[in-house]
Amino acid sequence: MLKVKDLNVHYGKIHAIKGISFEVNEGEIVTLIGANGAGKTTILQTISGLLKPSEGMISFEGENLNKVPAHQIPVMGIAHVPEGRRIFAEMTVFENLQMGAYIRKDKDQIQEDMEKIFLNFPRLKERIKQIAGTLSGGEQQMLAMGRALMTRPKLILLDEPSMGLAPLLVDEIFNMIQTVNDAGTTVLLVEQNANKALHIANRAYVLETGYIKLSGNARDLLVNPEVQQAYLGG
Amino acid sequence: MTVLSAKNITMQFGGLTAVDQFNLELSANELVGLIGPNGAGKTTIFNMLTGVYVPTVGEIVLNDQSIIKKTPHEIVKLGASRTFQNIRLFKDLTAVENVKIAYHNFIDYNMIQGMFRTKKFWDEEKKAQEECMKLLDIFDMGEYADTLAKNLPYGQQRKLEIARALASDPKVLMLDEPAAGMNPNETAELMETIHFIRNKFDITVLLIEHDMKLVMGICERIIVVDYGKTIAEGTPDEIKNNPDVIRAYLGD
Amino acid sequence: MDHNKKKAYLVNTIAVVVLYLVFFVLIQTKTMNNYFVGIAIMTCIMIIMAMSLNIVAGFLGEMALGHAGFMAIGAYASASFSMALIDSGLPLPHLVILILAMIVGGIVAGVFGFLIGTPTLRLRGDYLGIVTIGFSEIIRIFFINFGPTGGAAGLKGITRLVNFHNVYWVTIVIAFLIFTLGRSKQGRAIISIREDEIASEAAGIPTTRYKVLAFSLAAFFAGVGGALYAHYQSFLEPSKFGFMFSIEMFVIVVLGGLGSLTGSIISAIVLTVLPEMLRSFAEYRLLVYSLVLIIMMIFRPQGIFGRSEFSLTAFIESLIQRKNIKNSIGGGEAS
Amino acid sequence: MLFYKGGYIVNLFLQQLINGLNVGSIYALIAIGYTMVYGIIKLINFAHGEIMMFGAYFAFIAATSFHLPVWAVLLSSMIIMAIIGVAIEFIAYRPLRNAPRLSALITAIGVSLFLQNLALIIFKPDPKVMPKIFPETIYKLGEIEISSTTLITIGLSLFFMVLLDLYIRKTKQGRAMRAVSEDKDAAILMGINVNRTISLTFAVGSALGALGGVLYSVAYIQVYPTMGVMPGLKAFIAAVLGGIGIIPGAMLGGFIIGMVETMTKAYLSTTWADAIVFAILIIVLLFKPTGILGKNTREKV
Amino acid sequence: STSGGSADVVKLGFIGPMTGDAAIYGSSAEEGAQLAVAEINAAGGIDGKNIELVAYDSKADQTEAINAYNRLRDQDGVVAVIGGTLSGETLAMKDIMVQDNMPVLSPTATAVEVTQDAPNVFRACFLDDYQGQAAANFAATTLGAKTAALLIGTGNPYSEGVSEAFKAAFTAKGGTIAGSESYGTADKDFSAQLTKIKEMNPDVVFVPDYVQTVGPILQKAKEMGITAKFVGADGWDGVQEEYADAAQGNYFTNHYAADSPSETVQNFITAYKAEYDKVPNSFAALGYDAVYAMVEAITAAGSTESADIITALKATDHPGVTGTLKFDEEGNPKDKEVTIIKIDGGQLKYDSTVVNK
Ligand SMILES: Nc1ncnc2c1ncn2[C@@H]1O[C@H](COP(=O)(O)OP(=O)(O)OP(=O)(O)O)[C@@H](O)[C@H]1O
Ligand SMILES: Nc1ncnc2c1ncn2[C@@H]1O[C@H](COP(=O)(O)OP(=O)(O)OP(=O)(O)O)[C@@H](O)[C@H]1O
Ligand SMILES: [Mg+2]
Ligand SMILES: [Mg+2]
Repeated sequence: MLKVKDLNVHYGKIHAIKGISFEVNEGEIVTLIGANGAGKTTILQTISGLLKPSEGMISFEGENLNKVPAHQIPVMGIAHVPEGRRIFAEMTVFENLQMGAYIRKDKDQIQEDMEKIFLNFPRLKERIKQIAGTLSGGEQQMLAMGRALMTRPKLILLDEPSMGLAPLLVDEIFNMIQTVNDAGTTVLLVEQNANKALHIANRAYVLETGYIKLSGNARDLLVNPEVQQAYLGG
Repeated sequence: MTVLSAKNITMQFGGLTAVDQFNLELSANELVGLIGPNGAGKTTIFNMLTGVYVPTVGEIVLNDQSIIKKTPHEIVKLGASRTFQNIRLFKDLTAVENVKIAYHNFIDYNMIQGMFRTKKFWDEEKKAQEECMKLLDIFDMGEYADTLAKNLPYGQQRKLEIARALASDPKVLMLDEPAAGMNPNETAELMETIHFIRNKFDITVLLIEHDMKLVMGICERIIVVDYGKTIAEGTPDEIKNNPDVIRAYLGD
Repeated sequence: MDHNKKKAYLVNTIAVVVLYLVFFVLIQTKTMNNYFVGIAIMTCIMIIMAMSLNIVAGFLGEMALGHAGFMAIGAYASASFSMALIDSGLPLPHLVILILAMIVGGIVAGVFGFLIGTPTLRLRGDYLGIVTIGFSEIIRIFFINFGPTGGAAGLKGITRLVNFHNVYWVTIVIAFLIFTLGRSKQGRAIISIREDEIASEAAGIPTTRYKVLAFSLAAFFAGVGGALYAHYQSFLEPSKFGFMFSIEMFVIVVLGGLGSLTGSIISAIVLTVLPEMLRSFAEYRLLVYSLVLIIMMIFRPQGIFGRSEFSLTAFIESLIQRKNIKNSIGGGEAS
Repeated sequence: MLFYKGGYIVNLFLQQLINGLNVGSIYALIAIGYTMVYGIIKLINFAHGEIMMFGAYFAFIAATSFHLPVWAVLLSSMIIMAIIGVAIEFIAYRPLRNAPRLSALITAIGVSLFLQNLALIIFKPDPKVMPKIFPETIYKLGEIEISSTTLITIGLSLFFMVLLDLYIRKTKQGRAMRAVSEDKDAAILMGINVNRTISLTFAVGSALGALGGVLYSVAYIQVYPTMGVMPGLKAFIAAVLGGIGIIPGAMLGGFIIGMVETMTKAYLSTTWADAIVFAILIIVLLFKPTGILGKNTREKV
Repeated sequence: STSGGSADVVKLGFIGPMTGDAAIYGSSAEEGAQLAVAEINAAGGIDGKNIELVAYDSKADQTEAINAYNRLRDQDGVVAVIGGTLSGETLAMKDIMVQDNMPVLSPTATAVEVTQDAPNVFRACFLDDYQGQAAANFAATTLGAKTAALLIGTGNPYSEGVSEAFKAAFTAKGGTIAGSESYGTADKDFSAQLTKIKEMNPDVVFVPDYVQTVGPILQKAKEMGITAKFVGADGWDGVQEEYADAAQGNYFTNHYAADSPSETVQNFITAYKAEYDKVPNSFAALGYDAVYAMVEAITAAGSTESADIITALKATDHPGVTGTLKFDEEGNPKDKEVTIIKIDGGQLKYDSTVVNK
């Protein structure tokens, strides 16, 4: 479904991604794990067109994404829950969800989808009229997820969705990721919480400062001593 | 001996009661955890304790002095300092400068002496530099002293923020999710550091954290809040097995 | 003072003295005629204005668009003072009168900076910007309507006390003081507010006090600049101190790099000399000037020096090093 | 006698009220352009006053050289300025989109100076006299007189303001503008074409600025290169007073500034009128630091 | 001081605002001056040497004016200066000009102090008070006005100065000032002031300002149905062009009458129209006369030395467009006649002549 080949990304002179190739197949949950600054966010931003690769190719369902303008990428079915949530802080919770449906024209189903999201995140329904910027960190994370799901994506990119969440919610978020995936959405998940991520993922790639260091079946990586030592706290 | 106490503090935003008659008592040299679901009001409690928000009602006493309506910098001077949930460093200044700014109150020369570069200026600046470097060294950050804060790796940024909070020589240190965004190894290291500074500086630490390994690992006492109210308080073991806490926060 | 600092002080002192001697010789030999001397004097005054504005705009990071107002206060106050002093017949040397006038201009402007800053500095960003425009316009309208200083027709008969020699040294002293301010405990506190006001409070900095301090200091030095201006022009018109003049100073600061004093100096020189060089373009002059402005900003958005300072010692060292490298390469070839 | 005197005072006041509405509605139109551009790229578009000036010049040319009918004069000037506005954004502001905010401000000042001096060279400094493009009648309401030009000015301004407000609140593009103004990257992730949205904002803002320019030049009968400076500054103040970035705020601010200006001239002092306008602005901001309609959103820490 | 330029040109300097709000004054005066230069050169220049007018923009800014002047003197080596155009900029340059003993003839700076204690500084226009007095006499005597309202541009020394004199002379003649209203330099909205003036219902309204301000005022006044006669000063020159209707039947004081049979006047108007395709205003006329007078003085002096030119200027007796230009000891025009002009059917009609004694 998603193919990344020889990807190189620069920030000015900083060479952040140094030739990375990987792929995500339809229906999978794939996770990218790696330390701070490894380049996980950079990869996701390049896929969703916020950054331009200096070299390499990204294709989605056979179409070359390099040539697609960034704002068309959601239309193709890729949604991105960015690091730091990036909700529209001055809009209400409701308006944020509405923005998620910006590219959609099917009015009735928009309403339906919104109800579904409220079912998963009742907290959002409680705060539907609150200005999003005043939500607590965890609430904002839910909103960002909800907003992305409103685009009805085929592939959803998640950048550290469990960051700053209470344990209960972390579980919920991971359940939710599973639910979303079960409903047919492919997931590319970036996580610090490698343990949890590896538990729900099919496959994983381990990143280190711009390179893919390891890759393979998530279950195998969970027991890989190298991974355990570096990312799972021994 | 009580260092910091809050009595019935309440914070309302419009119709929303974020913190509801919350009580707190911190003794000297304690290491206390403040946990609770997202949006429970933990950060808001910090904001009240440090003067960012003035409680709608309630009383806060720090070292036998009421700090209601005191500005944040006055509260710092009285001995409470903090870090932020979303790192707030002085991004375009170097690490050591970040610390020196918080060391401000211990540098003793006036503006005229500074502008005309009197001997006092040189002496005081030298002292400040040495003291701040000492602090950085405690966090193993000496090598980063002249690196701009924004160029530091994430984990180092979190540590720098703690070093900066320590530079004002607090009696109470409040840390808001110090391990957020850190990987397990970094978190483990941070736990040691927190322990170490508590003992070395003989201070009280109050910390908010969602990483249960950290909280359960180092806190002597844990307060759990939900909807702005305390729902449980006790040792890590007590909290771990408290059904209310499990239901509201920990999950199984 | 460590060794490097000592060296830097020495190098800079030598440079300043040498530069002065060069000007001195040029002026004495009339190689530099009064036209150029006039431009040099105005450049020095604009350097002072830009550096002082940099305290608020660069160090404190606030958009202050009313610097001309403080300059006007300093100019009018110092001129009224020196006129009264000279009228009183006290036999004071001109230099003493000028110094006293600068102090008066600076203090009066500084007091106004304090009075205006205290209530308004709780505003942020553009809101503060517009309020500073407002105050400086009110100041200008005041002088238009204020009879004792000549109203709209202007204040005439100010004794010309400024020449290149005194304005040069005043500029150097002010440059030194603002530079040292930026690198002192007070300067650091001000800069920390620019970086993050909430964090600054949380680090124990009384932010309100330092904001007002920065504002008053900037106004003080602007007042000194105004005093120099008054005693160079010998005539003051309120219309000079309009909104566009404030903007002009602001442009200089941003173009030089917010927070960079050497940037302010270079930029003040460029933007004062450039329009003069363009004089023969007649009506196309401002067109060219504005294009230059746009292009410079597009290609150097962070200003000439960004936030950093030009360092003479580092520059010289890099020159020497390059020479050494060349030498060693040359040596390599020879052997 | 006493009664008559009272009526006279009331009439005078009403007359001044209409004068104030007239200026105010023009300030409001221009202020909208400032506020829209500010809202979306956080730039004080200093060149907006010059957009207004060029709009007036184009209308002048359309009316005197091409003898177009009124609607065509207005429309052509608005369309041309919309295009020019978009071009300015593209050439001068877009390269600085990710630069420090103040750099873009300086560029805007440069563009403003450039346009002003360009007009000076093309059109010469002599003020041109704007023909009366609206049919001229004077209506009498008792003792109060209103000219059709005044009515049309107020009417057109209000019409376009209401239209714009509906557009921003009710349409998808309107919501897209708000999203872009808050977070460009997040807007892209929602599938919004950010560049096009910004261009659209400049087009709409510039067209309204041009309309303001035409109405201004009809009301004060002159067109000249520096005509944008003062109304530009006043409209900017209006936008800030109302809460910059907020469209209803700009309208409110425009009317308030127009009214305050007229009333101080009428009842307090003409020499101090501008000073009083500024003083009121300052006082309002001291109590409402983000303008009258500005939300006092404290940063959440 | 410096003697002028290369052997075959004599350089004159010109200073005035050519950009910014006041651009029209500087450029008009410069146009008049350039026209005179062209005519003089066509007629053989000064003893066969061409004259060149080096013109610099002052932006109506005192610093710019000083820089421009310094440059004219040091870089261009002009022998004399026509300028400045505005009082403020001229006053700013005055001290240095006096120090240099530069021959200076300002076409249009009306402030009293311009020529005071400055033996080398002359001017071609009359002083503010001179005109104000003439206008008041005219209003009180010829128009028989008993009450007058004033509309004054504050921040504009010209408008303020003329008004002041009008006020004094009008009351001295037994008239009453019904009230005075004012506006700022950049104001374009006069409705508030005019609404008040309408309620005062005076016999005359005195508005001494320039065309671009006066035009809209007259227009608005007409729209508002104000019936009082409006009277103005030389700044009105040109008002008949664009504001014929609004200005119909009103009066102003001027330097000359466009319908004067005088050949000088007619030649100037024709030549100016031919060159610039518009009617001249008073700034253009004064700029024109100033150059002629200065060139006459240089020719008479037979030298480009400052002292000689100044001596010759003192003896000037030039029959110009704006009347006969002679200077008193101060350097101000002596016994200049004030012409009263009536605007009638888009034309400026000679009405009467006033000489203040
Ligand atoms: N805007 C930027 N400018 C310059 N360098 C950047 C920028 N953003 C990221 N980098 C650099 O690129 C590298 C990869 O960063 P990235 O944010 O992709 O890491 P990450 O794996 O997502 O880390 P984290 O876990 O902290 O989110 C880092 O070295 C970082 O310093
Ligand atoms: N300035 C504000 N205006 C309105 N509501 C606010 C404001 N600040 C906080 N809140 C609300 O108060 C509640 C408590 O927020 P707070 O930030 O204290 O939560 P928290 O316990 O720190 O959560 P987290 O663990 O997610 O950071 C939340 O529901 C939040 O939406
Ligand atoms: Mg990341
Ligand atoms: Mg929190």
